[in-house]
Amino acid sequence: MTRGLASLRRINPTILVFVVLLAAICWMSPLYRTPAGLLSLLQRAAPVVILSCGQSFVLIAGGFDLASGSLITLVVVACALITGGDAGWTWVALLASYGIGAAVGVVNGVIVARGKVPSIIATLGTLLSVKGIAMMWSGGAPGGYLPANLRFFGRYVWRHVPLVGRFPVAVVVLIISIAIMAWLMHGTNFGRLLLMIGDNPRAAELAGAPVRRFRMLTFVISALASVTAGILLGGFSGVSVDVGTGYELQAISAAVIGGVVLLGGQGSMLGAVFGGLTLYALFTLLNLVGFPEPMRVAVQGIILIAAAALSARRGRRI
Amino acid sequence: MSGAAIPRGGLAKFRLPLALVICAAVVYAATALGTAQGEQLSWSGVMGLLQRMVALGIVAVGQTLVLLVGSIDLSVANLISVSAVIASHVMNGNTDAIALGVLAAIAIGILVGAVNGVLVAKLKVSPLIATLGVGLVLQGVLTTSYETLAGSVPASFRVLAYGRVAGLPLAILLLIVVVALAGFVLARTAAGYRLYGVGGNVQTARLAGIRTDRFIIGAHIAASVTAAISGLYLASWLGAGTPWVGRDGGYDLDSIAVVVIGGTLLSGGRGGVAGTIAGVFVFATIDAVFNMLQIDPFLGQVLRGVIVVGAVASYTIRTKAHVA
Amino acid sequence: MSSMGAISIWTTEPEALLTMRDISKSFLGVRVLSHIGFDCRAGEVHALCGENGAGKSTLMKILSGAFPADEGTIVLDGTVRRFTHPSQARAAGIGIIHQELSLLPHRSVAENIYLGREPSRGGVVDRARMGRDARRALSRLGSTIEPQAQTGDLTIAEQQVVEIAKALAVDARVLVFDEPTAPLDVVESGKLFRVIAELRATGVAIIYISHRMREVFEIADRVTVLKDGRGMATLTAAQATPDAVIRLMVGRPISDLFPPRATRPPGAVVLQIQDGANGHLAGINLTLRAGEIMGVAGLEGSGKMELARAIFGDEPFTSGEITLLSGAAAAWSPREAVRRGVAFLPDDRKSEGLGLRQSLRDNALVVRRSLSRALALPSRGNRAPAIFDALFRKVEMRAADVDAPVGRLSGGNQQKVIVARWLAAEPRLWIVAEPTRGIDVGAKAAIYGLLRDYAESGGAVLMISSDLTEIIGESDRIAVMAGGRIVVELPPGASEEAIMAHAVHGPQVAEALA
Amino acid sequence: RAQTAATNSAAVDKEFAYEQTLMSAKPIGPADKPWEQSLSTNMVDTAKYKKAPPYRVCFSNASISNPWRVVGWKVMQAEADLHKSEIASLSYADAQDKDDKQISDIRAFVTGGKCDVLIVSPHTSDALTPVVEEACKSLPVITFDRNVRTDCPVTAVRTIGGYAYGMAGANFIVENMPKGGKVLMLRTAPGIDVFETRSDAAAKVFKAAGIKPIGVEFTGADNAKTKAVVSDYLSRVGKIDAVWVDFGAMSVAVAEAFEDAGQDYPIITGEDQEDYLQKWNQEGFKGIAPTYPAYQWRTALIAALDVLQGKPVYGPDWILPQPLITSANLAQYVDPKMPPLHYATCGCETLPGYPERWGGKK
Ligand SMILES: Nc1ncnc2c1ncn2[C@@H]1O[C@H](COP(=O)(O)OP(=O)(O)OP(=O)(O)O)[C@@H](O)[C@H]1O
Ligand SMILES: Nc1ncnc2c1ncn2[C@@H]1O[C@H](COP(=O)(O)OP(=O)(O)OP(=O)(O)O)[C@@H](O)[C@H]1O
Ligand SMILES: [Mg+2]
Ligand SMILES: [Mg+2]
Repeated sequence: MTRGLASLRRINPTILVFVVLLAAICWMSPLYRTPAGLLSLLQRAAPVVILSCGQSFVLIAGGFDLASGSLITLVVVACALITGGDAGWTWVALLASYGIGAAVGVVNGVIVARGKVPSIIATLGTLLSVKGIAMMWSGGAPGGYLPANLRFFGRYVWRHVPLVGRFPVAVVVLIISIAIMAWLMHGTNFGRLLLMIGDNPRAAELAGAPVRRFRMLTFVISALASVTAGILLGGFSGVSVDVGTGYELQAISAAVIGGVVLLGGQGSMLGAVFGGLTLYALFTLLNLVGFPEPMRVAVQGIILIAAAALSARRGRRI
Repeated sequence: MSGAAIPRGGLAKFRLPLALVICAAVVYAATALGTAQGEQLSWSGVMGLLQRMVALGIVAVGQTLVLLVGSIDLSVANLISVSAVIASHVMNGNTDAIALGVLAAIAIGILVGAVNGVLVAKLKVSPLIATLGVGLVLQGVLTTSYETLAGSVPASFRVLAYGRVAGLPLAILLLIVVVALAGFVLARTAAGYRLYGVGGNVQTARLAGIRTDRFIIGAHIAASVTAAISGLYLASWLGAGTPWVGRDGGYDLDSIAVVVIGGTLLSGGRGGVAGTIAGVFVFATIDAVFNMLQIDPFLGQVLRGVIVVGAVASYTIRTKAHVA
Repeated sequence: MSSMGAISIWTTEPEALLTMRDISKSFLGVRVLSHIGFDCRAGEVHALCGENGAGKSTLMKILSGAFPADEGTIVLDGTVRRFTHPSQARAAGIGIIHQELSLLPHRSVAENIYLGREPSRGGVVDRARMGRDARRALSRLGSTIEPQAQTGDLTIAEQQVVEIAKALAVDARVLVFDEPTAPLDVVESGKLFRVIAELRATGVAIIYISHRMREVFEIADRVTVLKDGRGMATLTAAQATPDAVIRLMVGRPISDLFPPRATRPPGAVVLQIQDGANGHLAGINLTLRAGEIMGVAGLEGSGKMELARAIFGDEPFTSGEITLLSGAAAAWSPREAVRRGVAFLPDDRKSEGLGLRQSLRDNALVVRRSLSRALALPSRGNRAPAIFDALFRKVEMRAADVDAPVGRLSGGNQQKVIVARWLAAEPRLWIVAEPTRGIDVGAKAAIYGLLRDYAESGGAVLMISSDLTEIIGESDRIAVMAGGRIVVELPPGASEEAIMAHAVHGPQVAEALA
Repeated sequence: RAQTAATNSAAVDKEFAYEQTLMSAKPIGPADKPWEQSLSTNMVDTAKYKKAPPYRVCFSNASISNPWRVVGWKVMQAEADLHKSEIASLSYADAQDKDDKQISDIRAFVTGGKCDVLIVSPHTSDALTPVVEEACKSLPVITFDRNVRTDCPVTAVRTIGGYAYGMAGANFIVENMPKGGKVLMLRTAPGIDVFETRSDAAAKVFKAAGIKPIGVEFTGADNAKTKAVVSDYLSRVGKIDAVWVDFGAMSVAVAEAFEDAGQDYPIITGEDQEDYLQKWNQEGFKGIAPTYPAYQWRTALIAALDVLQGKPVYGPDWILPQPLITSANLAQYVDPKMPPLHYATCGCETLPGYPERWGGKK
């Protein structure tokens, strides 16, 4: 009986919050009461959710990745410059983007794991540098459009799909990304060891875990997630120089709302996913009720604190 | 029970800050001479360089205190804006209202610091999230109400930023006072010793009979007050507060970066204001040197990132422990 | 809560300085102390005994104000006290040395000793006085640790001395020692006992907790035994025979703490070191064969922990030759060592052994996971529960919930989780550092048995320990270290005096003695 | 970034009327060089600044953190290339959107004594006022884009203003929208002076026409957010007839939101950013582009050189014309060879390095 209660308590409260928010959204707007409407919500939430999952790897292993927003900008700029609107170059641009992402992740990882620079500072540095590189490369204003087949992932919606009507491509990308990351976190030794590493890196090291390599990999995963989010965002909204601005804090916020504990050792992909969804649903709801924009920022702040206070209460029951 | 570890020399604490300052100063001087801008080494050139430190320096001192106690404050940037806006609103060009404006700004600082502190110490909210959240709330409230809060500081208040005493800008004196005060408290008083204790290990400090929450809250209040002072200084320097002055200035992440560059541990319990001020000096010289060398601003941004990482890595790379 | 009513019911015995009555405490709904009572007189050494997790530390934490009791009263000097903060207990004259080290590594020794009550004038610390007083407090313990030294640079034993000095610097009327000697060697322990004797003579009430039974019988005037959060009995020194105490603690007598020595002759060479040296060690020559348990004794600072870390690759040898299972072991790291079949039981289990927030399961599986492919998950499937059952039965672990965080376990059970972790990896060479530090007598016997079984099944054990009893009782050979060198190798059953002579006097004198 | 929003409504009305007349006024100056034109006829004498070339020009810039400023900075550099013989150096300081850094930058220029003239593009008007006054004491100063609250600069280069910008789009909507149509107003962020005046003007026009916008939303000029907001409105109200934006960077995202919803384009106002002009040209929806011309970056440098040569310049305000792009003259501005974030009123077509310098294809 106590076990039953315990597992009930273990249900992530974020899911409940999300369900409540979603109910409110559906109540406010008829659009979201249809499957197509919900899917379009998912489409727009996809970048934040993917970022939140990627960020959670870093957070769970005890670090932070502040460079993800800049990396999104760099990816969009890179895609625009490489393709120059030419659909033939799309695959090259995609490959290059993931290459750039991997490189940024490795740099972050090496600075943190080998250089032992605290990740807040290390990724603050890469945030500046990556953004600077994006600006230098584009001269401050990227030339060129994103070709339609590149924007396909973030923008295209299949119409006349049985049962749901419209089905955004981004949702498929989202599901695949979540599946991969959830498997990495919960279905592999790698993911299980990350929790131990985040909790006590020294103990993990003395138990033979490749602490530095795994920590480095978390930054690579986060960076690759940022690239994916960048491709979706660029696809959804086109080229601009500040696409990624602020996404790093959104990703961290989403993860925290989902119960991932800063400084490591605790968290799950389920939480990260619902944290991202909750954050986006909140934005949508505030949009719908016509809450004045600046106050939405304030509400986001309050929600964030409340979520963290709640998970602190739960966490204290060690 | 024998054994003796190497005692810490009294000056060892200052070795890192001193090295940073000397390096930065040499680079500055070399650039000035190398680009034939020797005037930048004149008294007013150097004072101009030092004045670049004031706004960031004051708030970084407060950030040092919260980092030492094992917390962090991301709300300072928005609080700087709030303080600057409130001060110029209350003063509204009126010399008689200066005292009131200063008081209002400091009072808001105390209030915000107390909220941060209570969230962190009592509600156990992760300090990053707590102060990020409070910062967002401040930003939202400020932007919403900015139009009703317009105002400007009177000319007499601008003396704070532009006035001089015996050739030394008042603003630099203000920075010196803040640094000296914090340095004295940390290095000489029981409160300072306990602050290090709380930052080093809360449980240890508590078991040693220290009221730990009071120190955490106190450090947050101190940090917020320095942010408020920084806001006042900026209001004086700029003539009026704007709701973006803090955020655009990047005082949140910059203040953390300079503290860490100055050798204070992010996890708390070790460091001090001497290092912080050295870090601020490094940042000020970066700006000045990039200007002198006419570095492309985007390249400057890249280099700034590299310098931040490189400066911290130069002394963390030899440590054996894992960091996160 | 019930304290006010309790005054009239419980009249304190006249000679008791401190009385704890009817103390109960639960964590997360689990009751760990249930109506415990005991008293302590001025000038008495009162020992608390009990298995790991019996509740000794919890009881003392309540006494020292670290957390409040759910029920019960503390009567000090005839007044009922209720402490909600350690500062109150301290003000009432209660000093404590906690079981876990609680020092600030980045602060100086003096700053640690006076943390929270720095001598100051108008808020400004009198640093000169602090340094002087710290030096005096340390020298009282026979220590020459420099008050200005950075605490993190000290050895664990030195830190423990600082910890003791920290407690002694309070003018305490009741002084609690929660396993003070765990990281200390015999010489240092002896110095501590002299201080305790002095304190007792001046009328301080001393509560003493230790799993080293010999110490308890040596210094205690009375012994109170706890079991599963209940008080079993309080015995006078005369009543407290080892058998009686152990029977109360464990519920059964423990006839032989140590299993019989190796029955078979040692097998193939597992580890061979020739002229191994690094910053802490010099001229290390050592051969270890399958089936052997080699004990390494030495005072703190003798290099015995450094030897363990060098072999495990944590701070590898920088010169010399090290051969493990007939392969050279150069450019060695812990991961490499683990891969090659070396296990390591660290001496500081909290900071180097466990992820306290992770479950028992995850902590026990960490080595297997480290050794398996990163993208596989070997603990999946039907075998998993069986593995745990087998492992935890082997280490006599009674904890039920393998999904509970390991931080909730008592120290002894935590140690068993680490042991289980390595058993699961089936290592060839096992380096164990202080394997029974802070572990109760029942669990000790279990761990000794485990190590011997492991050796008998063909493993090799290098056992580093400050506990001479276990060195003598468990080892097949004994290496004694001093000054970063192995000064002598002694046969099994060597006397404590012989070991100490080499450990204390170092190579030259020991040879002269021989 | 901003002066405090004008609160005095009589003053607002006056400025509104003034800008309205300026929009239809004919500028003086060469017709093919709008950057040398002016709507103010007043000249200032600069004989006292006259110097022999070559000149050391110093430029304190608020930042180059958005495409408009990037385009403008390239325009200024290209203009400088035209005057290689007169300009010894163009020293640049970028304040990265920090007022306090810009103050220090200006002071360093003044202290350094290596400037013959100082051009300032202030980040915040109030904040930069005292330091500009300080600088005026030692050398001639030109401001442009935003200005400062002092008369001491030799001239302040500016365009007509935010009211003119805001009313142009709103007037177009009023004239072209079917009666009873629904207007959505999209704004960048509150509290920023130039955006405030634009939306004040539009709101005034709508009010006069009896139109009540269905909503006013802030999007932070973020494309993703703009699209989401517009989509949400479409789902809520079904059909929207016109979208007014205070900043043209959002316009294409607005158009895409309609595309993605499978609806016809409404009237979409924009700016002279190429992506909008190209989309407008391609899709043929009803559009209009008030501008904030980037050619003022040329004007500032031209004014600086004029001052050093002792030529009189328009002042104390040099009011540049503010072209309005309509479907009638769209062809003159749209250029598919230019990148999407280029600004068509750069006045850079004849400058060295065009179009590659601005990322365009030959
Ligand atoms: N039993 C306990 N174990 C661990 N931590 C505790 C315990 N009791 C309280 N704490 C935490 O330790 C922190 C210190 O609180 P405590 O009451 O000891 O002193 P304080 O709050 O600093 O004093 P004050 O509130 O009077 O300023 C609190 O945040 C509290 O949540
Ligand atoms: N903070 C805590 N939260 C939850 N459970 C706890 C906590 N502290 C102790 N316990 C539990 O209380 C029980 C008593 O622990 P305690 O540390 O008092 O034992 P002990 O007798 O000191 O054991 P040892 O000899 O190993 O030190 C154990 O079962 C332990 O798991
Ligand atoms: Mg309290
Ligand atoms: Mg204990």
